[in-house]
Amino acid sequence: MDELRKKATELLQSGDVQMVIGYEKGTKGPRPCFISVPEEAHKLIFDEQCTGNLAVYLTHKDLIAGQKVAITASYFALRSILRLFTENQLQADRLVVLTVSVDKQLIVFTAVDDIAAYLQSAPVPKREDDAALIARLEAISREERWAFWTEELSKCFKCYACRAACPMCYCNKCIVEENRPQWIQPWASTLANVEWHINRAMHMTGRCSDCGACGAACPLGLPIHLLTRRIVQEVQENFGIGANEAVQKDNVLSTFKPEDKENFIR
Amino acid sequence: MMEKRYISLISLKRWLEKLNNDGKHIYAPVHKGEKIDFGRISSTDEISFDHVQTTQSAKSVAFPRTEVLFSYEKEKHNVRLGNPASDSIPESVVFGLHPCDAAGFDPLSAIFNWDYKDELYNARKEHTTLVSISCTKSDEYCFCTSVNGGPGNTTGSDILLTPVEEGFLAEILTEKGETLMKADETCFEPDRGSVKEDYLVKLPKKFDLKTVQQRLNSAFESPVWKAQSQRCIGCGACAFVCPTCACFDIQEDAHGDKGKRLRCWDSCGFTLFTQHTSGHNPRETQSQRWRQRLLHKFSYMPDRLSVVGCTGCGRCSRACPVDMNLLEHLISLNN
Amino acid sequence: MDSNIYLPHLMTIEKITQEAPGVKTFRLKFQDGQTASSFSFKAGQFGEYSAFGEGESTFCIASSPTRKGYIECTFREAGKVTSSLARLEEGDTMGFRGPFGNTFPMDQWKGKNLLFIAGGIALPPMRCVIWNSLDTRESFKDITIVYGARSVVDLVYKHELEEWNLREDVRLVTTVDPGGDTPDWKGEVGFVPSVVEKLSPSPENTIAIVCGPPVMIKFTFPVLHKLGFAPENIYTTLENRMKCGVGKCGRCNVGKLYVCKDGPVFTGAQLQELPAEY
Amino acid sequence: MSEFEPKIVAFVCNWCTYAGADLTGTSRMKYASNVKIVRFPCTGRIDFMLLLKAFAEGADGIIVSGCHPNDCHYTSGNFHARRRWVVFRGLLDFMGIDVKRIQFSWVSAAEGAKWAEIVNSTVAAIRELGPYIEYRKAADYLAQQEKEVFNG
Repeated sequence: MDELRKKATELLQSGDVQMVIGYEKGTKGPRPCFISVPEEAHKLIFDEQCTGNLAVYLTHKDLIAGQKVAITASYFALRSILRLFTENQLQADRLVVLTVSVDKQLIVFTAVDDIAAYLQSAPVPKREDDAALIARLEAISREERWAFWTEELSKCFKCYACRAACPMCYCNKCIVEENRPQWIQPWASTLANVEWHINRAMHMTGRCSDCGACGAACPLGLPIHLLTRRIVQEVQENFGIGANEAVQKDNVLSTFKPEDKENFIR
Repeated sequence: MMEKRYISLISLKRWLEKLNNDGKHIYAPVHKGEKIDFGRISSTDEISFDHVQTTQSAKSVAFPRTEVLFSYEKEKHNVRLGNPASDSIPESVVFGLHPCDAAGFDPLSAIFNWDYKDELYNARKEHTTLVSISCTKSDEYCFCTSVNGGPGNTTGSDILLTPVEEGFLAEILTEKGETLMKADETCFEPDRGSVKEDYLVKLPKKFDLKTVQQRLNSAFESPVWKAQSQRCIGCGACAFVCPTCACFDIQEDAHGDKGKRLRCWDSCGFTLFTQHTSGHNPRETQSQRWRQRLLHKFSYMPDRLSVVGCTGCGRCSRACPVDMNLLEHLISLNN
Repeated sequence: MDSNIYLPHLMTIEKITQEAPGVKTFRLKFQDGQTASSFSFKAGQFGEYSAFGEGESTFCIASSPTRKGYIECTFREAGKVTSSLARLEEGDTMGFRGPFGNTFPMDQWKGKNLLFIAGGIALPPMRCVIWNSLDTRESFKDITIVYGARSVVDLVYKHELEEWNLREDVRLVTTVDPGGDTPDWKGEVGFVPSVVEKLSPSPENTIAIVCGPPVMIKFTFPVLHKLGFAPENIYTTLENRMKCGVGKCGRCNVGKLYVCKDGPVFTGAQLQELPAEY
Repeated sequence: MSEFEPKIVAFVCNWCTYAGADLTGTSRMKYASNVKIVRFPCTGRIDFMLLLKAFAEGADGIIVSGCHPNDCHYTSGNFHARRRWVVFRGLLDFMGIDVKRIQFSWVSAAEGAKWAEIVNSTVAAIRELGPYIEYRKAADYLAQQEKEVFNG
């Protein structure tokens, strides 16, 4: 942590970056913070609790305002950053990416490729609760799964915290706000909510870092991140493309292989 | 009107069962996954008594998240309209809400009635009786005492229960409350003379409301908004869990020649909330929208409607995915 | 529900006029006889117009309260609702809620000169006031209308512009943006603020009424100040986004004022006091 | 009670399956009349939302059909569509939406008989599964309002 603060101070002092996006101590856990003077770099923290995906701020135009910034990125945030590079949303010369490895080493990435290499070598943080819930859902009948999801999603009141917390949801106008035609009913009720979450998940195909920020952001505690996680699994199982690979490639759904699976097509 | 009674926990449950059997819809805090939230109960065993705060407020009993304003049917050149009937609204009891939630109906009613009367809201409100429970605990997000409220505040409640020893001190505050009590008055015993204040949580004031309001009156151009809102990601969680937020959208659910016009919750924090068709947006940035949220509650509403748009329930801060702690911001405005 | 404020009046579209590309005027009649006879409004007020199946859109009432028995609205096809309204035909039914909002204080303007300045699709809200003042012509002194649009074809109410042009008791100046003129264009070429500056109307005993897109307002106000118009003698209508029209949905406020309740008519003096949320 | 007649919506591409369905008709082959065909330029254009909308508006079953691999009029539209369906099916199944009610197929312009067979077997399968009330129930927010007043 000291190393991180030292690096942040250095970056700000030298004028190399104008802002550091990191975590500070919040009310109950860490929360995002934005440091623009070296004197405040001591606020920075970075530990296992820092799971929110800070990459979401990199596309906030009012916040970034053309500045060169540094970001302290968790494992999953690194994936999102790679994806944002792939989608031409970031400029390598305007961004310094930092992380702290599991053995508490500060890592400063100098090239986008280094991030990719790091992701390959570093262990993927485990999310055992999610894996257990997915396994439970897979074990029950289809009717029970429908009952589970309609019960959960009936609660959704469409605050769109899931969308707001996602680094990939940087569209100026979301599909749910499109009203000609009105694809997705914008009010909150079970089917309208189901449609919204299917759309959200589908639009994440091959782009999702599997960080779980959508589910963590949900004020009602709905396990909606399992939907995107399931998509990550589908992409891996059917096309053999893992999440680290997918974020670096052309979109999974805009590409194909002639030999893609089609055992369900007659 | 004010009458004090005592009710034991067993009698309380019996009374609620009676209300339930009478056909009233009873909503109370229940466990929903890992969260506690209001839900319609069929048995008193479902009720949670030991939480600090439900995730959502009780406002949806009078201002549901999705509501039919009217229905229409087109036939060639003509249109037939269908007005929602007020007799379709069930008699409801919200049980176990806290004083901050009951107080929240004051600002809501003010918004829906300050000029034009919103009969849809009023009808639902009229069909609802509020049986609140005073607070015996609080958490770091609570600040009712700083916004004219308190853990045993009676504002808005029809009956206020305060946990004392094995039962509750029952303050019957309105005619509605009295009618509800009389559904089975045998459940209620004479007041045992418990001193209410002894049982309430102690919640010191965190800031001075007057000072904050005065600061806000001249703070429109202040750089504080930009600094405070950096973290905000622009979702609607704070608005949707808030007991007083009443912003809404009007939408159309059309199926061929038939359809309904709906009112649904909206939030001043959303980018597109104020955006014109031309693309021009009077509140273009998140800092402008954050400012609107605070000023609306703490400056515009007191000014225009003579009521503060915040009851200190702390839900917005608990619900915020990025820990935009309202109390913290108010304290910093105070200082 | 006895008095559902969200329930529109049913209106029959009596007449449709194509004003300019994408711009139409509807003449509307109340289907309910009782509402038709009890309905009244004043210049400056607006309504919520329904296309059933699509939603509501906000426009000022474009006809004058002096013309009884109908109301008119003029709109440009822009979003979901206006596009669907544009598909309606004469004889079809649409909805109307209103009148909402405050009014131009025309009683206070008696005996004064009126200077109307409008740009593009903002002539309709002003047309209501213009006809109102022309129909009670003796109450006012000089009436001047400056109207500009992007191009000749975009000018709305072309027939009425001709009519006003022929009237002795109205001074009409029309202008189009540079490049928007045609070989036989006889009006001015230039942006509205500069045309006003060139025209240099006297502020003496004069009320200026300005309606237009935000950018036109932004540049016209300083010109009027320079010419010596006091802010309290300048009027405009604000057009913030609205849904309910009745001061509840939370969209249209500018500071603590609701455009739908305290507006849409504001004076320049009021705008100076208000934060720039429009 | 009258027997349940499944409502089937078929989303088909213009170049292969639509022509194939045409051939079924011109060859006077008899097949179930439960299908409403919606024609698209290409299977690549068939947005997954259309399938969900069909269910919400009353379809009991859905057929999605287009050109065989390598026969796409636009070279690769069907390959792209296939990928989308793989992911979509997986997600739907995980959410408990009945993927047995969606039949994907490749039917060329020459396969009139195959089209008849696809329709007949789909109708039979859906008849077996019954009406998709479960899904439509979720669409009725008025019926749910009671429950949802405090879900929302």
